[in-house]
Amino acid sequence: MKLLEAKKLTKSFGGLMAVSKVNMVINQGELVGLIGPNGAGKTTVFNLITGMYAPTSGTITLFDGSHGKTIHGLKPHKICNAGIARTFQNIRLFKDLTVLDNVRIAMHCSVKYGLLSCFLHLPRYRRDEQRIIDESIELLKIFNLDGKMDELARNLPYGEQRHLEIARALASRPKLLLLDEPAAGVNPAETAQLSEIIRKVRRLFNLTILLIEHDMSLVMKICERIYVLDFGSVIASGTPDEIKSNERVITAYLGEDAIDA
Amino acid sequence: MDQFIQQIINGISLGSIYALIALGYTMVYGIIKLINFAHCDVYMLGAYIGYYCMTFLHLGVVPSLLIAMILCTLLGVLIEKIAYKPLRNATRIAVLITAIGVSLFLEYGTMYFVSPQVRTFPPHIVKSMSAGIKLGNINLTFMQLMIVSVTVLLMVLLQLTVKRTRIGKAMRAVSLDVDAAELMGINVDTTISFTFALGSALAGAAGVLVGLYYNSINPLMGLLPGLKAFVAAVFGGIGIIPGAMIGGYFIGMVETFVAGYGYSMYRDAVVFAILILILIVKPAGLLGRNVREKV
Amino acid sequence: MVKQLNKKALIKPLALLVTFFIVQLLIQFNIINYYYQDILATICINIILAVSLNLITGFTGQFSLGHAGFMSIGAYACALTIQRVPTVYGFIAGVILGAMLAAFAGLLVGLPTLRLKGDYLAIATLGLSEIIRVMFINLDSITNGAAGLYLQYRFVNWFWLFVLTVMTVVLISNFVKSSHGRACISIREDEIAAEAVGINTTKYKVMAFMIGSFFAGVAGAVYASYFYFIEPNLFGFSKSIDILVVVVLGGLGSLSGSILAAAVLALISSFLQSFAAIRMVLYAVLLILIMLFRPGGLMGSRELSVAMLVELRKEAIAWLKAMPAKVLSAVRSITKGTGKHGGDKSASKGRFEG
Amino acid sequence: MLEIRDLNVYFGVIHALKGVSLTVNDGEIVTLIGANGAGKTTTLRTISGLIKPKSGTISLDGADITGLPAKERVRLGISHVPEGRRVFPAMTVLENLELGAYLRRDKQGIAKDLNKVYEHFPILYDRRRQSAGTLSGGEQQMLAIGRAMMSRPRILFLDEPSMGLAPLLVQEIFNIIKSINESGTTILLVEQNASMALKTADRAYVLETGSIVISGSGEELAQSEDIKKAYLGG
Amino acid sequence: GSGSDSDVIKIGVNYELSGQTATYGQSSVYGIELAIDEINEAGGINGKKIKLVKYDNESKPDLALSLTTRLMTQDKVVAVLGPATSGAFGSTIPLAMQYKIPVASGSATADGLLVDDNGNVKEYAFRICFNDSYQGKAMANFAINNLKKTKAVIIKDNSSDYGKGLAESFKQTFEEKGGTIVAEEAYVKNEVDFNAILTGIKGKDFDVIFIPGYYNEAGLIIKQARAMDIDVPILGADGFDSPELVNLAGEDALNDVYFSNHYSPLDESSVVVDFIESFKKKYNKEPDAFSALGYDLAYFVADGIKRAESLTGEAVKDALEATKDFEGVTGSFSIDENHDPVKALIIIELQNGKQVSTIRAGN
Ligand SMILES: Nc1ncnc2c1ncn2[C@@H]1O[C@H](COP(=O)(O)OP(=O)(O)OP(=O)(O)O)[C@@H](O)[C@H]1O
Ligand SMILES: Nc1ncnc2c1ncn2[C@@H]1O[C@H](COP(=O)(O)OP(=O)(O)OP(=O)(O)O)[C@@H](O)[C@H]1O
Ligand SMILES: [Mg+2]
Ligand SMILES: [Mg+2]
Repeated sequence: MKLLEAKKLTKSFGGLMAVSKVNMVINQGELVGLIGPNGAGKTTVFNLITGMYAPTSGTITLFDGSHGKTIHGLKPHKICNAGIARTFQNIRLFKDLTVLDNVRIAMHCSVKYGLLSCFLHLPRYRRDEQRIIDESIELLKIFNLDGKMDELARNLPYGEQRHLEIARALASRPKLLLLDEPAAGVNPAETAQLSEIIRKVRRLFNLTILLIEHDMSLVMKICERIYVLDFGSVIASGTPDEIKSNERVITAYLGEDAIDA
Repeated sequence: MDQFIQQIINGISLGSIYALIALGYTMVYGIIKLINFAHCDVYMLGAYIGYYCMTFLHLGVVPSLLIAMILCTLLGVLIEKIAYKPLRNATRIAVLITAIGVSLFLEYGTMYFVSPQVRTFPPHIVKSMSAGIKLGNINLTFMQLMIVSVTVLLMVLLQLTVKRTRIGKAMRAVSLDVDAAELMGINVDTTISFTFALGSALAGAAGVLVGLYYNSINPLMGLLPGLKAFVAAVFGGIGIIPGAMIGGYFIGMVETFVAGYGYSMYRDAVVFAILILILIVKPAGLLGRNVREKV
Repeated sequence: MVKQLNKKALIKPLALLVTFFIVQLLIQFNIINYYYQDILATICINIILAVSLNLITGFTGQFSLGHAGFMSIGAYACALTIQRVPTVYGFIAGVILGAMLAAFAGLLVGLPTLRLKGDYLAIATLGLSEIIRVMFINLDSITNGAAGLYLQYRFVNWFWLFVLTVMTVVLISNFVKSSHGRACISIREDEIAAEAVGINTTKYKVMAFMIGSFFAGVAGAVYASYFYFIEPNLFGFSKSIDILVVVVLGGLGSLSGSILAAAVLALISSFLQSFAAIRMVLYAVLLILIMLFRPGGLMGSRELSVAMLVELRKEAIAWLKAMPAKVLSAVRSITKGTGKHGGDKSASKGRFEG
Repeated sequence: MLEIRDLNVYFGVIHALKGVSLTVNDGEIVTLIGANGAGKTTTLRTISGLIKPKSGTISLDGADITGLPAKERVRLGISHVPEGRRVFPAMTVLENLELGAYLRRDKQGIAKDLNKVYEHFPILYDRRRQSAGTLSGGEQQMLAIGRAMMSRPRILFLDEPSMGLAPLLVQEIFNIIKSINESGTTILLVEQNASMALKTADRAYVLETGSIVISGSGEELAQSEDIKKAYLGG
Repeated sequence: GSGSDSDVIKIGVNYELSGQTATYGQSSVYGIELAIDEINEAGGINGKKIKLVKYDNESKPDLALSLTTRLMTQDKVVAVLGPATSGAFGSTIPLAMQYKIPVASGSATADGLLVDDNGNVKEYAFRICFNDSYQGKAMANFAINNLKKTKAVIIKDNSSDYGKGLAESFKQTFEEKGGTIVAEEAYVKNEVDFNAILTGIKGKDFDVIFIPGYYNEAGLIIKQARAMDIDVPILGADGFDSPELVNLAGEDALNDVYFSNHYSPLDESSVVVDFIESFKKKYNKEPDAFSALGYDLAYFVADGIKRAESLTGEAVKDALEATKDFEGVTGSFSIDENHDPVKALIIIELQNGKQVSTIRAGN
């Protein structure tokens, strides 16, 4: 069952075709990898899907069952509320807020009370806030961050910041999660831990995941399907094994001796 | 027609004054992202220094101008060292409040010493400066010519400094990333001081010229043109040197035409209304590029 | 458990009530004499202004230089209402009307201008408040132009000051502690990330502007009724700056900071009256010194709490002990020109900013 | 060449470096590995003068440089590719590279080095007029390294140069590091990719919560079981 | 309250010493302090010296109000002088009524300032300057009757009630008498460039300019107008009265300039001559209208205190109300039932920067 489909997705910056005519399908429940050389346009694809950029041409459709809704060109918050959440290649936490607040903010769309309750702190406000706190803590537990609830995000070690960013993305209860290089700058031991976590949240939240990553040990281990971009176009797609042995991918991206990982 | 041409001349000379002050705002803003409220007070002090040179030391216009520029340069650097430098790591708005403090200090310090009364320059100097050309109904004074040419000249020089010279490159690097600039071997403190020195020298020159042109100075004389110049700088795209000039001329022109064609009571309102409309279309100012941060 | 909660919830209202009656008593016995009452009124009005601007600038991170403009709408609406209905009901109607009109102006301002950022927004708000001011000058038949409006009666007393100030603080504080408030805060922290986690940044910016303007309108209304006289030039650029100074001095994002700063500034100002000739110079020096030594404002972005007071005591003692060294090093850094104050210079910078 | 003795660094109450000592000899590649938050970046930033240590000494060629500001250290031949790349976003690629040579005056030498950088990273040549802020993550990383090369340093600090780079380029980067080293530049390398780093380096130090726990030659450490477990992912 | 127990009499001084209108406040205070020094040197009032309690209201009406409270309730003054501007002065009048202590201004000229909505005089408020309509009317009459001009341009100070008030009354009288207002332009305080406005009106058909405003800007307007060859007569009011006017405009420009004033330095009466002399001696400069009015204001109040039966606000008020034929620098006057001074107005003519004649004018 399709969850997201991009058709002829194109984005150019001035003369530069960062993404050109990309067709891509992500099915419900899949874990798909998106790889490619630096500057290939991976992050730009994410930015197009999440509404950070409007595509130059092409469409993006998000499916809810059989019902499809085009989402390209919508504002990012609308897309988030439609069920797509992301992390950033350069971590973008609310650095000066606490870990708990980072997650609570992302729970915003599930809030049920209105302005009146908020100004007067009516019982409804109290109930809902309590729920938000409880749910946030639950979420943080998954990432072992519940002990650091009141830390400022900036004071977390780098790896935990990556984790917190994923937790924050999950707080908006997405159907589709986009992860942009979650293992960058994380050492191999922690990368292994990360792949565990990705698997776990996928199971727990019934998630579909699209993942950008240069660390092949992670990509090849957990992705079910992989798209490879080069110069803005899809040059290959298929299972990890197919990709590993694809000549074009090897010359453009992997290199001869990187596959042993 | 005559009237129209005259109004253009009026607009250009008024605009030059805004531009001259705006250049200083934009320089300092460009490097440390600070709206240096004290800038318009350095301008005011420049005017007073010029005044005292001419009135009590009986110096001519040029030496007075030079002295004012030198003293203002020192003052600008001093202000930076005392009031802004310790706040390098503080939020921008904290520095802004400090700048307001410095501005109040200069205004009221000056007022305490020289009283709030207006001062005028010695009549013989004023007279010699207000000579001009008359073409039919159109008036053009040497002062106006001088202010316009000084403004354009300084703009070009500044732009060249920033774009072409080593120190200019250093200024831009510092403005983007202090640490990285230091790693390139750039002396960050010197670079910032240099920027303040440059901006303040400009303010000093502007103070003397404008003071002479209108022949009226007082301790609060910086407020009004300071505000307008600041608006001009933002309008052109703050931090961009040609932007400051275009902004200055724009505001000067709009003011002149609104006032000149019978709406002087609504002048400021019209200026701001146009400004807002333009900002809505070009949110980063006329020359500013509205780059959405890449994520 | 439930009982405990209730007890806790009761402490604040009780404290407020007690404060109210103590001050009322002090006024009755003329210990808080008329002059102090005037200062009290100034403080209360400044608190309302600062707290409401803090919502816009401190919490939502939108740099506004036009708060006085919204204040003036409240002031004029209230004054004109009172002139027509010179009773306390007229006053109440004036406050409500003023606040609503100001909020409406906030909406009008917000919608088109909020896509501007930082200093561009500041200029736009400054411009709008100037436009409002020029309108008041030129709408001669209604506003009496530059000559301003005089009121004969004063309806604001300690009761109203207290009620309106507390109302403002409580409502805004409740707001920022809610999910909507957190949405505003997230915009301040990182607008792109806020959008990405599903927050309609435009909506919340406009909301912050409207709420902030609403209370600025309240402050204006109270001002008009307390001080008998308003004129357009009262609400110019420098008034907006004055309000901003209170907010930053108290600490961006700290409501108790705004309250504290409003009080401190009023007291300083009244104390300095004994030095009429150089008071503004002294005021300026104080402002600079406070910012140099507490660049985050008096309270940073924290709120006052009992725990904090204890901490503050400790901090104060440590600070006092460290004071001589600090002054020395500050002096040295100024004279010698080493830019560093120990530690990491880029402490406020992101890890991966490229 | 570079000698660090007993360095202690604090961030407020956090004791980030607890008596770190290390040496880098002329012509060597030395690597510093360790878990996230161990203090690797802090060590580099302290040596290049961006952070003031509480105590300890740093000396270059036997001369004490502990109190010197960062810009002076650049003059002495230290160059630092900072974590997070820190390119100047609103400047073009070319301007960034030129700034790398800020202290140099030899026009020809600069031009030659510029060509060398473009040879190593052809994509930078293609993007030379693009503003650095809009480069992709990997492109920025290349630019940061290129910029550091432009100062023709005697000793180069690299903070996680392989981060965010495509696998092909990771290999390439390490080759480039080697070739820079072979052309006479001493290198101090911080890496998460410990296996590659240990392969490339002559000597290595392992940092754990602010202290050096192990040191030895690159090969030695690559064989060590403890290291394998902790840093090589198995 | 009163300060009768001690051997000093306290008078409050509540002026604009900083902020936008600091010039007016400071000038006024110069005059006040000179007068009080003289009075004290001459032995004070009934053997008691006068002590001034001076505060700066920063040109802010709210601060002016709270300082008045402070002066009246804490410092226990018998009267408060100032503020200089109508707005700030007006905001302190309710307090005067409340605490029954008189306030008096030398320069708050707004019409209707001293009467309430029902037309009753506010008993505790006084002023010794003309109100705006008096001067505006006088100048309009002068333009039509003496100069025979019928087409006027008004360039008014739009940031002060003074400019607005004068402009309004001038316009009304001028039009009533058959003149037309060709254009009404505006500027704000501290502006220096009037070329646009002047170029704009230059193309119009008019024969006189009225500038309701202060010398700071008026001087520059005159200068710039003359430089543009606009040589119609220029009229103004007492805001023109300052030695700075000639410096700002330049002698050559000050031709055919007429303004209404309280007194003329040409006046040879000893009060005026002595005042100018001692002012120059003390401050090393020439006085302007604000200083002269401040000087008179201090004497006026001191005179009231002297005649008062006791040192209470109420008694001082009664004495001030009863002022008759007070001889001041700014003319001799009595206080009328609306607490306005009844005094003659003169119109001064400037040619080549010099005062060449004075014309007595009534309405
Ligand atoms: N806002 C922009 N303006 C101009 N060019 C851009 C912009 N955003 C991206 N680009 C260019 O588009 C290309 C694709 O960038 P993108 O960030 O998508 O690469 P990527 O595949 O994520 O690479 P990496 O793995 O290095 O992060 C790059 O060459 C980049 O320079
Ligand atoms: N500016 C700072 N303020 C406070 N603490 C800091 C600061 N910079 C670093 N730290 C702390 O110092 C410790 C060492 O950080 P450092 O960045 O040097 O680690 P690292 O080894 O480079 O880690 P990584 O692999 O994540 O880059 C960490 O605990 C970090 O949280
Ligand atoms: Mg990317
Ligand atoms: Mg690091």
